Amino acid sequence: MTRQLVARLLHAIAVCAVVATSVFVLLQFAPGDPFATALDGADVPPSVRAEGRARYGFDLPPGERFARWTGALVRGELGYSASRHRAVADVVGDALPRTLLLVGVALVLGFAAGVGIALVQTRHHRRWQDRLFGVLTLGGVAMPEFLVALLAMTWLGARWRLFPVAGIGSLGDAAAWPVWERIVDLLWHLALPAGALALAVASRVARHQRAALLGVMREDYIRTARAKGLGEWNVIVRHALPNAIGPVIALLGLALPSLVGGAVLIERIFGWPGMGLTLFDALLARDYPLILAAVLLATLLAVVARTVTEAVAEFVVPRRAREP
Amino acid sequence: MSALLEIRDLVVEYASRGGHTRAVDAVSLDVMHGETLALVGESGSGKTSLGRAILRLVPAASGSVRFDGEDVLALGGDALRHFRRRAQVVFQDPKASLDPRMCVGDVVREGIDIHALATRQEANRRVQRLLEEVGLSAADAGRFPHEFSGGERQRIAIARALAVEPEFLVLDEAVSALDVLVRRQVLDLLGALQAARGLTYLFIAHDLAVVERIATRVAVMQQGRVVECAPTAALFATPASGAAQALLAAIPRIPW
Amino acid sequence: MAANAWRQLLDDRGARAAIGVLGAAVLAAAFAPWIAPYDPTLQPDPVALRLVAPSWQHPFGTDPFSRDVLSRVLHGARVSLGVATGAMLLSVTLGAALGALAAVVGGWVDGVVSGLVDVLIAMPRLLIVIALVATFGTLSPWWLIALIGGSGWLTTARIVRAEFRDHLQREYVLAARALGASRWRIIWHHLLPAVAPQLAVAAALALAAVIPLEAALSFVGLGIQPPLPSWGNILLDGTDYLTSAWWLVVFPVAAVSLTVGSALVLADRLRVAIAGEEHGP
Amino acid sequence: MNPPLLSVERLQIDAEGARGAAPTPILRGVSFVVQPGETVGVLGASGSGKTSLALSLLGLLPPALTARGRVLFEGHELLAASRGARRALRGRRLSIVFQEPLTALNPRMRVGVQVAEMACAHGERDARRAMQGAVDMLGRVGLAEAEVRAQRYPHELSGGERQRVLLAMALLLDPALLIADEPTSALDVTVQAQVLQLLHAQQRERGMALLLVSHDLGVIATSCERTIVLHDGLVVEDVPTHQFLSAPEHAQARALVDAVRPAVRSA
Repeated sequence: MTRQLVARLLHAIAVCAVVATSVFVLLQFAPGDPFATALDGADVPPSVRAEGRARYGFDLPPGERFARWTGALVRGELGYSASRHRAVADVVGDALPRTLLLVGVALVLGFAAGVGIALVQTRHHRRWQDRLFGVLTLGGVAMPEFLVALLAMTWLGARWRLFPVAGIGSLGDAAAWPVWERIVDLLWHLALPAGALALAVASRVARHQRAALLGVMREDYIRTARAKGLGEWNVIVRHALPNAIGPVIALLGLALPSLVGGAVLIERIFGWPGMGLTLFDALLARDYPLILAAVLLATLLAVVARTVTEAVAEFVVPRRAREP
Repeated sequence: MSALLEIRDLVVEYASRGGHTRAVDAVSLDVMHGETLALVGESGSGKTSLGRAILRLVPAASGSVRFDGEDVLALGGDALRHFRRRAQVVFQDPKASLDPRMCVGDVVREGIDIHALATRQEANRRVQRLLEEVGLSAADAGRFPHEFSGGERQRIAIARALAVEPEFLVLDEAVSALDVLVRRQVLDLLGALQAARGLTYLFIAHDLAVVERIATRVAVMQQGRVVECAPTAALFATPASGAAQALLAAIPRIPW
Repeated sequence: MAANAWRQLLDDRGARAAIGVLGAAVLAAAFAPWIAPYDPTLQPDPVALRLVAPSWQHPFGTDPFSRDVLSRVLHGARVSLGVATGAMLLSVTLGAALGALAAVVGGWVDGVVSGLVDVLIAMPRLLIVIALVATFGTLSPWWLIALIGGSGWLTTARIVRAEFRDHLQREYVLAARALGASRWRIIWHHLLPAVAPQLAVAAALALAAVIPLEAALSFVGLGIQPPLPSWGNILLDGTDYLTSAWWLVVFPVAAVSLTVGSALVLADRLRVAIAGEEHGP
Repeated sequence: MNPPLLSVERLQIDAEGARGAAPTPILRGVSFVVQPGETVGVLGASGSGKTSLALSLLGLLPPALTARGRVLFEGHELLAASRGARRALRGRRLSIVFQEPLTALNPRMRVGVQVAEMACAHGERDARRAMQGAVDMLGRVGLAEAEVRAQRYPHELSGGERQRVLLAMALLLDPALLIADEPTSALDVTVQAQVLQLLHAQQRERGMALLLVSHDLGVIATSCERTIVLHDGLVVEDVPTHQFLSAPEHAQARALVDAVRPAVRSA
């Protein structure tokens, strides 16, 4: 168990190292730097730009900058964001929890709903319930998250005004509100972005879970369970689900990177001030330390989440028989 | 009678969690020209691994295998290809051992093509002759394996092995998956082929009852080792090892 | 028996519908210049014909620049599906080659390929592509194909490697080896035909992954650049008019969803057909 | 004579044809009876429909197969009974042991729990008592250290032990009829004999009827009072076993006997 844990940790570190290095190297080839774009206007004298470059180390050779940057990274320093005029760590510290909230809520809701749908579909295999959910979940996977988000924003938000279309909180002096009102306000703003993301998760989970369940339902031990006189729901929930859920959890781990990608777009669409929005702003401003930090953290998030799901899958799924 | 195949201290190991598992543990055996040596043991006793190691289908860890005096384990390139012509195999599951995407004619012809044994037309004629020899019809060449019954598929697998005109056949549980009646027919076919072509068989089985009628000698394997090797009648009359006794006792005694 | 999988696929109503939709999309893309009622970049009257709702003249309405949306969606199919198909072919070919190499050669080659897959698959693809495009500035469609395709070979490589390894263990491959067949012969005559249906599944899945990727990139302004239309940038034009001009969102969304959904259905049904063949008589 | 325990009348099983094709018959009108406490062997080659026969008695046929005819068991018409009624009989009055003990057990559930579940499915509310009953039963079918083994997962047991677990499960509620579908075919030959002996010991002890389905003439001939030979979806022989062995009537039955006779005589 410890050996596996160490292996996973090493793997996560390897992923992050590869990502960090490649992003850094690629940025070296990129045209322009913050001082070409961030300090806009022709009236900024070249000497000011040069001074800025010197202050932030942009005049150093790439190798040394990389060494400095990784050194700082190892010490936990992410650098200074020129576009936000704040430490990168602070910017990230604000944004990351919001992204975690968005992705976490979507993941939990989506997973629970997906498994539930799949159970109903399995119980009523080939009947109308199965077909109905089959069509719905197909729609859910066929429509990319950001398209769902756009449609939801158009109708639920802009047309019918049921939910706010942007931001994380209502205007006003939020600090003065009672706690529960702030929470309700947050959830109200969370509804559309998290809902759009959860829909995508639920559809994917439901389709995979249904396929896995139906596969397991053909196994001999399901026949044994039925031969005991167990009811069909009992057979499905007690015997089929534990054998079918492991692969789905593992698969969810594999799908997480794309979920993070979807979350980035959704944040942009709904103006949810998380890591995705931060990344887009940073890209526009060519704010390298922030870009690096955002990409690295998003990757880290995906890797951590994947490691966790794999561990969970391993836990849920005790050793299977290995005999020939 | 001289030995066609001499196995000395052969060891086959598989990597497993935390080290190696010895599937075959220092086995020494001779297979004589023209005989049928039965190799019998429970599942996991290493008999299949032994059969595959002889044919170089799995690597041997140590020991030696001599085929007609040649060191099989050292063969490479053309010499190995030539050895493959002379020693062939028929597997247990005729469904798994035939490529489902190839028609029967192509299956049987593959060996002829690989070793360039005949021109295209001659090869077709040979395939037809082979199919007839194993009790199928020449017209079956265009059909696919799934259109045949288990026994017929096993006949196809035998025809494929015979196509390269081998001297030695490893029959790896070749009749175990077949029903009693079909098994009997395939065994009869194997006997006839042996007589007609002077073949030598290594007949692998998990059940003593199957080998009684066709084996010259029987070797009993247990946990990777050969624990007993004796002429068939002697082994059935006076089994020396515990493994052989247990296998004999397991043959159902039908109250005729 | 492989023929069975294809036949079973064509027997399936869902699969036929999916093939029909994809075929129609490809035809529409191929013949867009002849089908489309207008020039997709023509701006006849940016004042009078701005944001006209769907009508007989403009079945999908017009956009903020008075361009005909139907014509843009049709021409967009050319670009979107072209990029998607190119990227799909690239990623499937690359994945099949690397997966096969890893399985057949084994040893350190397998270690390198599997390790690479393990590391890369943990990365958010969209994010990396966005970051790359953003740093390099906008890319030509060819570079987009290279970038999207080059980042998508992982799944195919995994599938092909696993299938090859499985089939290498099977008795029919052992029998071929016992006959003296060379590696190449086994790969060409036995393994590739065996994994062909799986490759088709991988291709359909790759297509389903790549279409939204291109749409997403264009939607955030980093993919196909105007005035060249793509499904993603038609959406982008529509985001500012969500409440007033629904047709700018609905038609490109429908186009993306229908093609992606069809590709997914196709992959699904193909998988069922393969499974049925493995379990069947 | 008492009414038979099980009476199968003109049982037909059809496999659904692919896309509008005519259904393929698997059983074409099979009739036989089983008396209380009797041991009956059903002998057939693979593909003769013997497993479908066994499954249809419990109402466990896969959806692609449909059964017609009458199956009377202790006064119930099984094919016409409601799902609930059939479920109440399954395991309690009518049990089955399957061929492949590894796949027939849930790999992620301790074997003791799997046995105890049989009691729970039929009204036992006290989980502790159900578990105790399961452990007792495992001991009675000869599983050494039953208390400990009950906590194991299936893959931690040997093939013979797993088959004993399945047997314990099937016998737990003292059924009137046990159907054994190739109970020994997946086992090593030396273990086969032990499991067969156990099966018969339990049968005698309980006065239970046994329907032993097998392709192996040896298995049936050594243990059954009566032998039914299935061929091509029909019963071609239904006679006492000694009569079947000495004077098989149907050509197929004769061929089966001839195929094994010489080998066994010299053994």
